[in-house]
Amino acid sequence: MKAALITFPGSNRERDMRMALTKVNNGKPPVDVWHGDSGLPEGIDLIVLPGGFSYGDYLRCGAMAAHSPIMREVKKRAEAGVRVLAVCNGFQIACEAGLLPGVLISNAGLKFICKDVNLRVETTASAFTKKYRKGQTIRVPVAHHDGNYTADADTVKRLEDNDQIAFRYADPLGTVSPETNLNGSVGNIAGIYNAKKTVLGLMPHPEDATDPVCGGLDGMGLFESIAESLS
Amino acid sequence: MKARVHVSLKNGVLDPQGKAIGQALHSLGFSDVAEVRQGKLIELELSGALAKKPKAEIEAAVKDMAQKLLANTVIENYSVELVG
Amino acid sequence: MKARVHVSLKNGVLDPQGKAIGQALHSLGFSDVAEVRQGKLIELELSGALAKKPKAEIEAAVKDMAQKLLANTVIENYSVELVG
Amino acid sequence: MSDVKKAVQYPADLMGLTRDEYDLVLQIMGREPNQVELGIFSVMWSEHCSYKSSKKWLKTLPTKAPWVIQGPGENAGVIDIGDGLAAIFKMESHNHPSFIEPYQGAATGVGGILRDVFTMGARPVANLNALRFGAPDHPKTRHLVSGVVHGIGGYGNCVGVPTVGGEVNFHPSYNGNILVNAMTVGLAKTDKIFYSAAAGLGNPVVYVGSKTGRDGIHGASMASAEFTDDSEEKRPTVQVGDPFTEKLLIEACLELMDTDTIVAIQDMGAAGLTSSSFEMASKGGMGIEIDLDKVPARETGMTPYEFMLSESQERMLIILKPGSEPQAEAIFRKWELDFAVIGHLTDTGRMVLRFNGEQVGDLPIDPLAQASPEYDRPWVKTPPQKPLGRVNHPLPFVEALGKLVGSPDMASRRWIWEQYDYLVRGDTAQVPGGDAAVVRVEDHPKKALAMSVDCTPRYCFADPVEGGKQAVAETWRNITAVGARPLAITDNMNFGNPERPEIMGQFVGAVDGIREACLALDYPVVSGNVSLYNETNGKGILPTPAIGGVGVLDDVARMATLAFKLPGEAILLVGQTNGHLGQSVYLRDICGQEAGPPPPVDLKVERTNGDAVRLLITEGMVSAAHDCADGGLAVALAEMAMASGIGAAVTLPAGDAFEIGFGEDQARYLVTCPAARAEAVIAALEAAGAPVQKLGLTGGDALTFAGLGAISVQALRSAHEGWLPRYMAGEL
Ligand SMILES: Nc1ncnc2c1ncn2[C@@H]1O[C@H](COP(=O)(O)OP(=O)(O)O)[C@@H](O)[C@H]1O
Ligand SMILES: [Mg+2]
Repeated sequence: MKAALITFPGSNRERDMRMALTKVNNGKPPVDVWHGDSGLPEGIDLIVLPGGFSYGDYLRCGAMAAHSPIMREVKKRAEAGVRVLAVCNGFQIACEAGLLPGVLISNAGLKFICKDVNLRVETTASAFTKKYRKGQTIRVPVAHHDGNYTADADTVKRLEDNDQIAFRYADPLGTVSPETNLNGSVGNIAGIYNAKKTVLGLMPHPEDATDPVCGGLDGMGLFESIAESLS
Repeated sequence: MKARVHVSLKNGVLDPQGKAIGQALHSLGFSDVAEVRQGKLIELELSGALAKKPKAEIEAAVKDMAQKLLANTVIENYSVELVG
Repeated sequence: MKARVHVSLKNGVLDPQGKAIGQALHSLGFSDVAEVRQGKLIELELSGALAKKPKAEIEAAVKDMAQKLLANTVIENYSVELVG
Repeated sequence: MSDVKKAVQYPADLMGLTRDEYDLVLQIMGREPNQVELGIFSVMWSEHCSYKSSKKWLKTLPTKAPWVIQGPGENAGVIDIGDGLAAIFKMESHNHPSFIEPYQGAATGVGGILRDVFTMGARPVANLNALRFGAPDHPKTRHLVSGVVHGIGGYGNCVGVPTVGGEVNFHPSYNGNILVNAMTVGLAKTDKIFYSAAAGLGNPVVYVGSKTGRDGIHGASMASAEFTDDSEEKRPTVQVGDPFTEKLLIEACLELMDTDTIVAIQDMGAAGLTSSSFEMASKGGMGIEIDLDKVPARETGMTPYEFMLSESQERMLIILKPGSEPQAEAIFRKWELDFAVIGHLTDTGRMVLRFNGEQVGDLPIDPLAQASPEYDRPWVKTPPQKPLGRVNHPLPFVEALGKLVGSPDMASRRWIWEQYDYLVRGDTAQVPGGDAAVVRVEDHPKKALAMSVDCTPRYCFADPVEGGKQAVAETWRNITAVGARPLAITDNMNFGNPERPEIMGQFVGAVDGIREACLALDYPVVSGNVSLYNETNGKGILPTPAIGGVGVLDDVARMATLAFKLPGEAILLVGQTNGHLGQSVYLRDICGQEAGPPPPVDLKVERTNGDAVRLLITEGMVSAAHDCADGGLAVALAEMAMASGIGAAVTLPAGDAFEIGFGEDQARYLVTCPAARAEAVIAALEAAGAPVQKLGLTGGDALTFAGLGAISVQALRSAHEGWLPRYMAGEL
């Protein structure tokens, strides 16, 4: 696996992501790429947009970062089929850049939420989740203020019909209900794919659940899936 | 009856959002943008007894809302406009 | 030359902020507020060559800024107004 | 002097200086100061910058230990944590601004303390906060809680530093003066620590960060006519924080620190450019010349006075090695920050200010800095409290417990800390809700930092000396309870008006107690902050010397947590229980009395018991550990049960159940271990000289006190978790 990790001004979970990627890649860290760069190294097979507060989350989360010079190249590579993992602020950037449909608005409770949540794995037919079981619940943390996934009814239907929903907020037994809706997201959606399932965007932080001492290991499945798919 | 409350930062108060938007516009090639300030525009749909009152009274009520909740008068100004 | 860009949520898009403001106004006793929507008002101070162009061209440039950055047209509308 | 005095025409506005202080200004200057110069004296000699009321007493605090690299006097304290690594930390108050504008006040408080820490070369790795609000039913309290918590989260979350711990109290004495104390802990290499003493004749003085605006200038009365055309609009003294710029500033400064270009560096905190430039020059015995036109300005038409006194946020001052300007500038440009060479160092020992080609100020540095007033304010010793008389117990034991865990001061703070990103950077090993926060030392295979902030103001009010001791001891105990070695503290002394002898007496007493505890526990003070005049209409706050402790856990895999781990384990109580009800939360919240002396702190016993518990944790002998603090033994048991969902059946030690269950005797811990190992653990504790008794066993879904009744863990949890969210929702 040859991963590129993009840093925007205000990214702050690139370190967590680097640790997780390094762990599943035989100790080999991802290539760090600065938002102002206009190119990506050759042979990259995974692009990661990490969490944080790019441009302070000012105006709209992810809006300014979506126009960074590097994003043109990211879109080009994504079209060519290179995998993109977009987490939290990365997910917001991916939506603003049009890599994924919909948009993330303020949590329904208008508060930042940092806590462990249960996610139901909606599909394992992807390079990102094949090591999980379909319907399995995993426990990983969230840390966001604007994770309320919003899209029009047609878009949501398309996502559902095409098996593009990656994760939903659930209870520990995998039941998805209004009570387990963390932030007001339509259909409890926590993460989605693009149509080809080469781009995954999600609000929770699997990278913060890859260590037995800090956060547990439930996020490992995602990184192991990626590593296996790309090796 | 609708009321619009425009809330803006007082002069001289740092506007980090505006500053960042300005920089982003520059890097998109809009170099002739000198300064950007971001404010809020809150639109209230009024109903019931209030909506039927004379304009001056409605305006007073909306100003009261702005003063008490919509604006943070330590750092923000507000203005009220009635529409329709 | 100043331009104002008003960015508001499209009809039918949920506005958690507006909803919370509405609830807070009710609990302050302002019961005749039916609906609240919160939008942004971005004020741009224009300078240089752009500021000297004909109004129509300035307006087009500001619309371009709104389209590219200031609004997310998936959920937001915008309108542009030139002042002074 | 008296001749001078007679001839003096005092300006109408002394900008907060007394007439005596103004006389001293005249003596130092040898002439009348101009407006800029007077402004500089005024801020440099303000209580905030000069510590004039507190200096005399702060000097008595112990500040040395073999592991202390830098004690008080720099931007933050530095301790050696082994393996070539240092922990750098400090706590600071932002009380007054937070009362006026809770969001921005708290946010900029976090921003300020972060800069104090990264200016020394540390990567900030943890934030904590100590908050005090007025009575829950005071009309302002809810709004202040909401704003302060949002502000702390808004800033800390954005800059990407985890907020991992804190404490919150409610008390009517804070109705008009809330306390917002923020602490930052950072990590650095011991050979890469940066100081603020300027050096090198001719070296460039560089300004970086955000532009300067007219934020927070306090001379409003004198110069406000010039501040704005719009005289209607009074310029706010509140500063707005820009955490995004701070994040860029952290990264840019740390990047610059990796090069070999910095001579000295200092953040611009209170009194902005004035205090930063003065302090740097004064510490290095240098002079400094500044061209104020070169200072990046956010607004047009700013005056020298405004440039010197502005408290705009997110700015730093750096002395560079000559010739390294281009390299440094490239780094700050990359991070889209301002960079400007605004002056150079001289050997005149004077600060010379120029503006538009004219000299607008010329002051001697050392006399100004060193002659800053020091007061020996009159003080009276706080009289001892009358012994506590007979106490009536209005509620049955378990009912009282249920009520206590859901009372404002004891209820869970989850509603607060879930709004803080306590995980970012991926090293948080113990999240909020435990005794101390634990954050792994990055890239180290085993080591972690343990941190806790504590103070029990009601004890400090009743007896400042015991209260001061207790605050220090409680951080030490909390750090010990996770298995770490406590190493040093930072203090944040929040008091009322020092010109009142009884308030000054509280201060003197608290310092005394802190000193004793630091000495007895080998736990020096390495940094701190004083906030006085927390007073409205002659009513001061409870004396609140908040203490932030830092310790090291040598092997994070051996960290202890407070949750019961399994049913059927033995529960042991370490330490002597006398049933001291004076000043307890039980007495206040259940019996409606704030009375009696606070529990005495025996520092020798503290050390014996703590060292014994830590050893057991380190050896893997115990499965859970928790200190007994507010609420006493019964509440501590309830907290262990609630954290795990496992109940327990216990028999309280002999004596009056209420006194034994809710008394707040110090130096106590609860530990659990597999039942079969209980005898060995007891033997080990006894051998170490720590009293111990077995209380019972974990298990079931209720907490049962033999002969007193039972309460389900579920009921405890709903009371404990319910109060704050319901209060904030306006339901209470
Ligand atoms: N303002 C706050 N921010 C973050 N965490 C907090 C805050 N207040 C309390 N906490 C956390 O809640 C827990 C309980 O706090 P406290 O009752 O003060 O603990 P203790 O009695 O052990 O000192 C601790 O883990 C503490 O860090
Ligand atoms: Mg504790």
